[in-house]
Amino acid sequence: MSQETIAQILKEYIYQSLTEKKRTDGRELYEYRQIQIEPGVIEVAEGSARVHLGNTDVLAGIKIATGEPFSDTPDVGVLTTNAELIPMASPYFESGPPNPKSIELSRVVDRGLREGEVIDLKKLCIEPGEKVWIMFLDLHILDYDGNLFDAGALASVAALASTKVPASQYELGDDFQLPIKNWPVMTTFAKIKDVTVLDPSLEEEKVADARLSIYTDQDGHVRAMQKGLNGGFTLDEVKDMVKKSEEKGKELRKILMDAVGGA
Amino acid sequence: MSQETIAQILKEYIYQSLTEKKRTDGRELYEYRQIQIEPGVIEVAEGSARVHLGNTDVLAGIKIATGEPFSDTPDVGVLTTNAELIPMASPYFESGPPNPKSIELSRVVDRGLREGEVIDLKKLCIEPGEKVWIMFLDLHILDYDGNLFDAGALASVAALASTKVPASQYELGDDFQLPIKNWPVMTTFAKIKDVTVLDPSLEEEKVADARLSIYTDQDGHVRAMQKGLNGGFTLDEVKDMVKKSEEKGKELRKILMDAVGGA
Amino acid sequence: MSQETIAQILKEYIYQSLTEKKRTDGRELYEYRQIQIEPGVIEVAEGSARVHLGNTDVLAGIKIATGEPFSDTPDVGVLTTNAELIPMASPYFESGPPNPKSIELSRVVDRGLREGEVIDLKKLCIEPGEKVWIMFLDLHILDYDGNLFDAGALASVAALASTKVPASQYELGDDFQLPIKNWPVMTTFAKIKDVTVLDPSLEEEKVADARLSIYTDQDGHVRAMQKGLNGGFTLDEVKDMVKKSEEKGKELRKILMDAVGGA
Amino acid sequence: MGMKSDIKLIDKKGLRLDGRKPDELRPIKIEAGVLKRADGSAYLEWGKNKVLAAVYGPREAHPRHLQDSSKAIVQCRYNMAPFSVSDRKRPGPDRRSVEISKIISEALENVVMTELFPRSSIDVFIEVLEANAGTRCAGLTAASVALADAGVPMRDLVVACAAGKIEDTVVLDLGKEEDNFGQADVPLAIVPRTGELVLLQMDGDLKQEELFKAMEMAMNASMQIYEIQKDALRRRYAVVAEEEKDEIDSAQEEAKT
Amino acid sequence: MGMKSDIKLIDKKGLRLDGRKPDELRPIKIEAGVLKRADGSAYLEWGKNKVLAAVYGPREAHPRHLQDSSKAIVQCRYNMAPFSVSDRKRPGPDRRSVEISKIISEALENVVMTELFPRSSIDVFIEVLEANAGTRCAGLTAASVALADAGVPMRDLVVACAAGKIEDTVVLDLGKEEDNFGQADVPLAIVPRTGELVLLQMDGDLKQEELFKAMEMAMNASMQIYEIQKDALRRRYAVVAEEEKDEIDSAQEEAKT
Amino acid sequence: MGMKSDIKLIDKKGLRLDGRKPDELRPIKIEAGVLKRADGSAYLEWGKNKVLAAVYGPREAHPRHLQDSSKAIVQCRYNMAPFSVSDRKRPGPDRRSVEISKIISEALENVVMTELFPRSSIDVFIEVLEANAGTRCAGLTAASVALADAGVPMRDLVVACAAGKIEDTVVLDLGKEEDNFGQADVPLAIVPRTGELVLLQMDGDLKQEELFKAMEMAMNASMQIYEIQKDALRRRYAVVAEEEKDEIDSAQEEAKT
Repeated sequence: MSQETIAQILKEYIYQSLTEKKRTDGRELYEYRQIQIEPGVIEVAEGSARVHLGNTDVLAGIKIATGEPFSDTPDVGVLTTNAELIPMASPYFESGPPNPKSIELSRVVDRGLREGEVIDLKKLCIEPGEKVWIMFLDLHILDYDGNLFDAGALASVAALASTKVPASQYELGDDFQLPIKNWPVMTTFAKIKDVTVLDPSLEEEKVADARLSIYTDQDGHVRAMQKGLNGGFTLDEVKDMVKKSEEKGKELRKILMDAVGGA
Repeated sequence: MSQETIAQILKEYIYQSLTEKKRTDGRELYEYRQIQIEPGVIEVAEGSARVHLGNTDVLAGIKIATGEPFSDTPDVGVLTTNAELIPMASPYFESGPPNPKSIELSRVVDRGLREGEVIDLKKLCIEPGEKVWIMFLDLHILDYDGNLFDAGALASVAALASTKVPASQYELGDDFQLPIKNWPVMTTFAKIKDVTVLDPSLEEEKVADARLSIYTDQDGHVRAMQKGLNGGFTLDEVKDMVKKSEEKGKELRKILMDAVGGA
Repeated sequence: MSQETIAQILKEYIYQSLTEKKRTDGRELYEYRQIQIEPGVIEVAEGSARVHLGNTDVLAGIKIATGEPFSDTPDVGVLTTNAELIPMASPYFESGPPNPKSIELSRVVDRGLREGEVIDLKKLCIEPGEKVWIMFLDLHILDYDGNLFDAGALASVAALASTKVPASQYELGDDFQLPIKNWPVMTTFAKIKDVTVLDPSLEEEKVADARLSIYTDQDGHVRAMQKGLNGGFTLDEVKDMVKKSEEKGKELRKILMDAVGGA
Repeated sequence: MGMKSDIKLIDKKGLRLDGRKPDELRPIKIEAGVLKRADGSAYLEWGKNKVLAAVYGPREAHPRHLQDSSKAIVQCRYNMAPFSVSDRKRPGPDRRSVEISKIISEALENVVMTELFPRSSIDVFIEVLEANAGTRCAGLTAASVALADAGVPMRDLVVACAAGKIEDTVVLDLGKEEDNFGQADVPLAIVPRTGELVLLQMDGDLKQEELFKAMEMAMNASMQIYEIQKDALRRRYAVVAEEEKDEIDSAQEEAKT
Repeated sequence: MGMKSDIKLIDKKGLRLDGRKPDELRPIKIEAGVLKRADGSAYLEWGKNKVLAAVYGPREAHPRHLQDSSKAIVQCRYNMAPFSVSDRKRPGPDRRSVEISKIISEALENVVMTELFPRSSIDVFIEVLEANAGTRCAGLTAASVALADAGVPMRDLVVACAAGKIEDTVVLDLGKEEDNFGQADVPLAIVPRTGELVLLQMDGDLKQEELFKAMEMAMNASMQIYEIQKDALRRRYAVVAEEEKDEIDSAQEEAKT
Repeated sequence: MGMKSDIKLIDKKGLRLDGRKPDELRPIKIEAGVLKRADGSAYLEWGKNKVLAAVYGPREAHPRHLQDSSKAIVQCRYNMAPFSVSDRKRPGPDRRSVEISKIISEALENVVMTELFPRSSIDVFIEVLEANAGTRCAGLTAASVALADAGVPMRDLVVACAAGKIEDTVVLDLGKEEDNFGQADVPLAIVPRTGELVLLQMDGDLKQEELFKAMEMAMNASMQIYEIQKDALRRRYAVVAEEEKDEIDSAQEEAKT
């Protein structure tokens, strides 16, 4: 059988189950896989967190240095997000410079952190126009079993929440905890034929027609969205997912804040 | 029929016509295609010009910033020329870093601008050794129907002639028109078997044995030359083309100066 | 016959000879090919040396500039080693950025220069934390007939010993000879089945199971080592080679110092 | 989004910096068939945005390992000319353009009948010649006209438009200052016949109702843009038909003599 | 090697900064089978070093010109996570990691029965998550456990360990400060069954006897580490066997009903 | 061209900085067959320029898509060693060397009988070891000797030389200061047998008569250089013949015993 035929059979099988509201791993349509968040796993990093979302395994690490601010925002710190889909994580990931998939991941995760104002970057200015704190957030994907978006966003916020700014090392006063302002979380839905599910597994991603990722904050505001794949959504489907994302976001946020001891 | 056989037949056909002093598009041997020059087409650029040479379509844009001069020329501005053979323009152009063809194009165009002293770069010094105006000239090839050299040179000079230096934006006095010193133009000849033609079309380029590009200034001086392809020229052929380039250069220069309102 | 079969036959042939203590080019097991060292061959370079090791031909050139020291070693000069396996030297070398083979070569040569303290880098500090002499050592491999390690190390030390620091050009006093502190030399052994030979030729390298390069100084101390290839060495074999490297290193060092007029 | 400024983006009359009403589009012009070499092309001006789109294909997908034995792949390359923005952009793809190329490719794949052309590639090149907020919508809108001009079989055109929020008001089609200093931007693209969303992004800060309002506003405006697309194609077909008629005429003319 | 410092690396009692004796290893923990997607994997902590190794293959070597018609190739990619060191490391290979990848590949090739898998590649990925001196030894030691976990046929495991010289004393397994301010480092790897050295590097300044002593010290310690490797694999097989037993049980259970 | 300076490039006697007359070449030395591994090679000194050229092929063109089924391709790589110039040059091709590689490839293709070797590549490597104005002419001149040394069938050699203008005088073969501070440079290459120009560049400012005079001067000098090329090849053949004779002698010697 050709690859395409196998994919088609898999798709039919998964879809058939979904019409009976069953997922191949036994989950409800809008149920997350088991989530495990370990902040502070990398001692040498200023912040870090490892997140297991089912078998998906993501490690976020944060390094901090001082540097010049951007000329158009002279009084705010800098946060740079990068994601590496290292070949360890999947037989389909290759070594080399970031590809469209990893660039989209890092940009979407970054967009939610930025628009969701997870950190008050103004508090990371050392001397306006001259020197600010620069944070490098690196997402290292260790095991890929679907839904890197939500896992990556969780790991990123958890890592930021565990971060100590190494001020004393630069003789800029005492080290201090990175001030977390908001707790944005991302919820990702996949549409398989006409059924949408939350937190798609790799198997589900493979047969999905469309994907929608929604970043919400603790007030239920939407802070970032990204649709993917070549399928379409109706407006009503989007509205429905946005509403679900607020509710599911609350659950995720609780798990996240419990793990990092958030306010 | 193989590609080579087709090329051979096309070559024979074009050559046969040429021996009867006819070109496949009806032109004389030393006749340019229709030339259209539109300066100032890109508002956000400090200078720009779009040139149609028959169906060849080239857009030159100029951006200006301040920066450090080169250490061996501390009191002159900097002009940098780059050409992109974007895949939009031809099925044979590929994305990616500049290849030998685009590098040769940009370097030959640049050589004529530089040696032809189109601009008095000394007038673009702000503070000797410290700060000068830096001009980025980018050639964007939109549609490729042969003779990018002449089209690129025309677009470059036209764009420079339409350029306003944004001095006020840098609090360095009033904006001012870029001072054009000379009006070099390039004329390119192709040799097909033993016949030479001016302004080769793509079809003619494909079967040409040798190519010669000659930059002349308004005094008839030669400022730059570049021979291409693996065919050879006799000294007499070169002398003949150099003389023709002076005469044809005058025609081109008139069209150019009319279009940009040159002195 | 397949490539593998030919290699196997070559290996058997070479091995058979070795068991009779003969090498295909008539050398003893622990005998170097003819060594020729010409320092100062490139006038425009601050230092240079060309080394022939049999037919292996290596050119080392040194360029010197001033620059900032590394932040963790503010009072020492900088030595950077690079090796280019240019396609001129072998049908198996390709153009392009450094590959694992050339990176290993430059790093191993560099390690011995650094650990062997060939230069007293402290004497190359101009102003602590601000300005030091920066030396670029480039190994250009011209002809490849095996054992680039030893040839590269010899050429590097010879080039350094022939180097004049161009202080006057920077208005920093008189030019001065680069102060050589130690004379480390590298000796490379190859193991073919269970016989080890010194200074493997290309033919021997092709069939070798394991390689060991040992850098010794004039006191017989070991300063750097690198094992290569997938074969193994016993501890006794290593001990034996280390001892031989001291003795052979002395011979090499004499040739080197005679060639450069070393102390 | 969200840079601070003292600029008043909406005046007392409820009009925007460029005089537009909240639900008013900037002027849009489209011309199809503007390039000779490409199989299809379109030039689009949208406010001060100037965008060129070209299509090559279906042609053999290259390199080979990209080929799909069951369908064509749609490969879009969104690129900004170095002189298209205030500070010169270095040539070549940056992370932003890679992301935009990806989502535009996905949106176009929705309507192209890729199943007709196994192992092929349909290559879409979008060149932003001048950028002034909204280039991804402009580029996608132009690209689908270029696809039609190339004669690539499609289920429908794709139309793109954005809406957003400035000074707590939901408005259509953000301009440059509105994009810099506004509160949210929602670019989307629809397939008019089915109403399905094939591209959807958002960044900023929106309550759910605001988001839904913005989406509806952009979707409605898309139907206006759809008419401009179709008009451009109609004009293009008229020209082509005219040329063909001329050719037939002159052939007949010749036959007479 | 050899940066100057006032730090006393060995105290009066002959103990090192972290309290170790000269011939004492840092604590080592290995867990096999920690990743789902890879064919084999291992997680290793060695002092403060944290290393993950994964194995894919034997699979078709790619690109094709790398294929060897007589045997499999072993391709190792040693990589440091950007956050694994004091100053952030830019992603992607640097010259150091290219060299380490090369010598680890060569060492592993010694034990893998490559002749069984012509035209194939056995890909070994080593990710250094946290680095604290000795990552190449940690990575190679983890990689050979991951190979065994993947069921790749091997003649033996490879075990790596380093010894060196600090304050004129030969010591085992240098820690970070010892590496920075010490006099020599000798990382090596052996195949325990044959005792052969398959990786050997050295930098610094050693008399011959010191070098030989350091090598013997590291080789002896390797035998301890070999036990930790085997123990990790034993635990892994127990888990796998348990899982398989469960599956059989439940299958039988099902059969009954 | 055209940097300003107070240096007097021509003295009262009409002699140049290095004592040459206007139409005098710098000293040129060529040796063929200097490398073992390459199929053909040549070392050339031209004033202070030191250039090495090597040829491999005809061999299978690689990668495959470069192959031409009707003829061989000639691929030249002109490269400057990092230490060959005053300020160290970063390794790898820059824009200048890419352009020079292209025009040298085209010039050599004129004389190589490429039609004899379809699908092949003839690879020419030029390494500038020391640069002192005129390296493209030196490289091309050396390359054609290396091609002959490799036994590549050619219609003729290619010879390159430059002329230019300094202090309003047309002179042959510009030196470094003349290149920096002069008014024009015209590098060219001819095929001596036909007199055809296969490489021709110019930059600076020349009246037509000056240009023609410079070209004639360089073309005449090329004929002198042609003799030096042929002499190098003659010496090379003598050595080869000698070696072969020795082999035959010793074979006969052996046969006798």
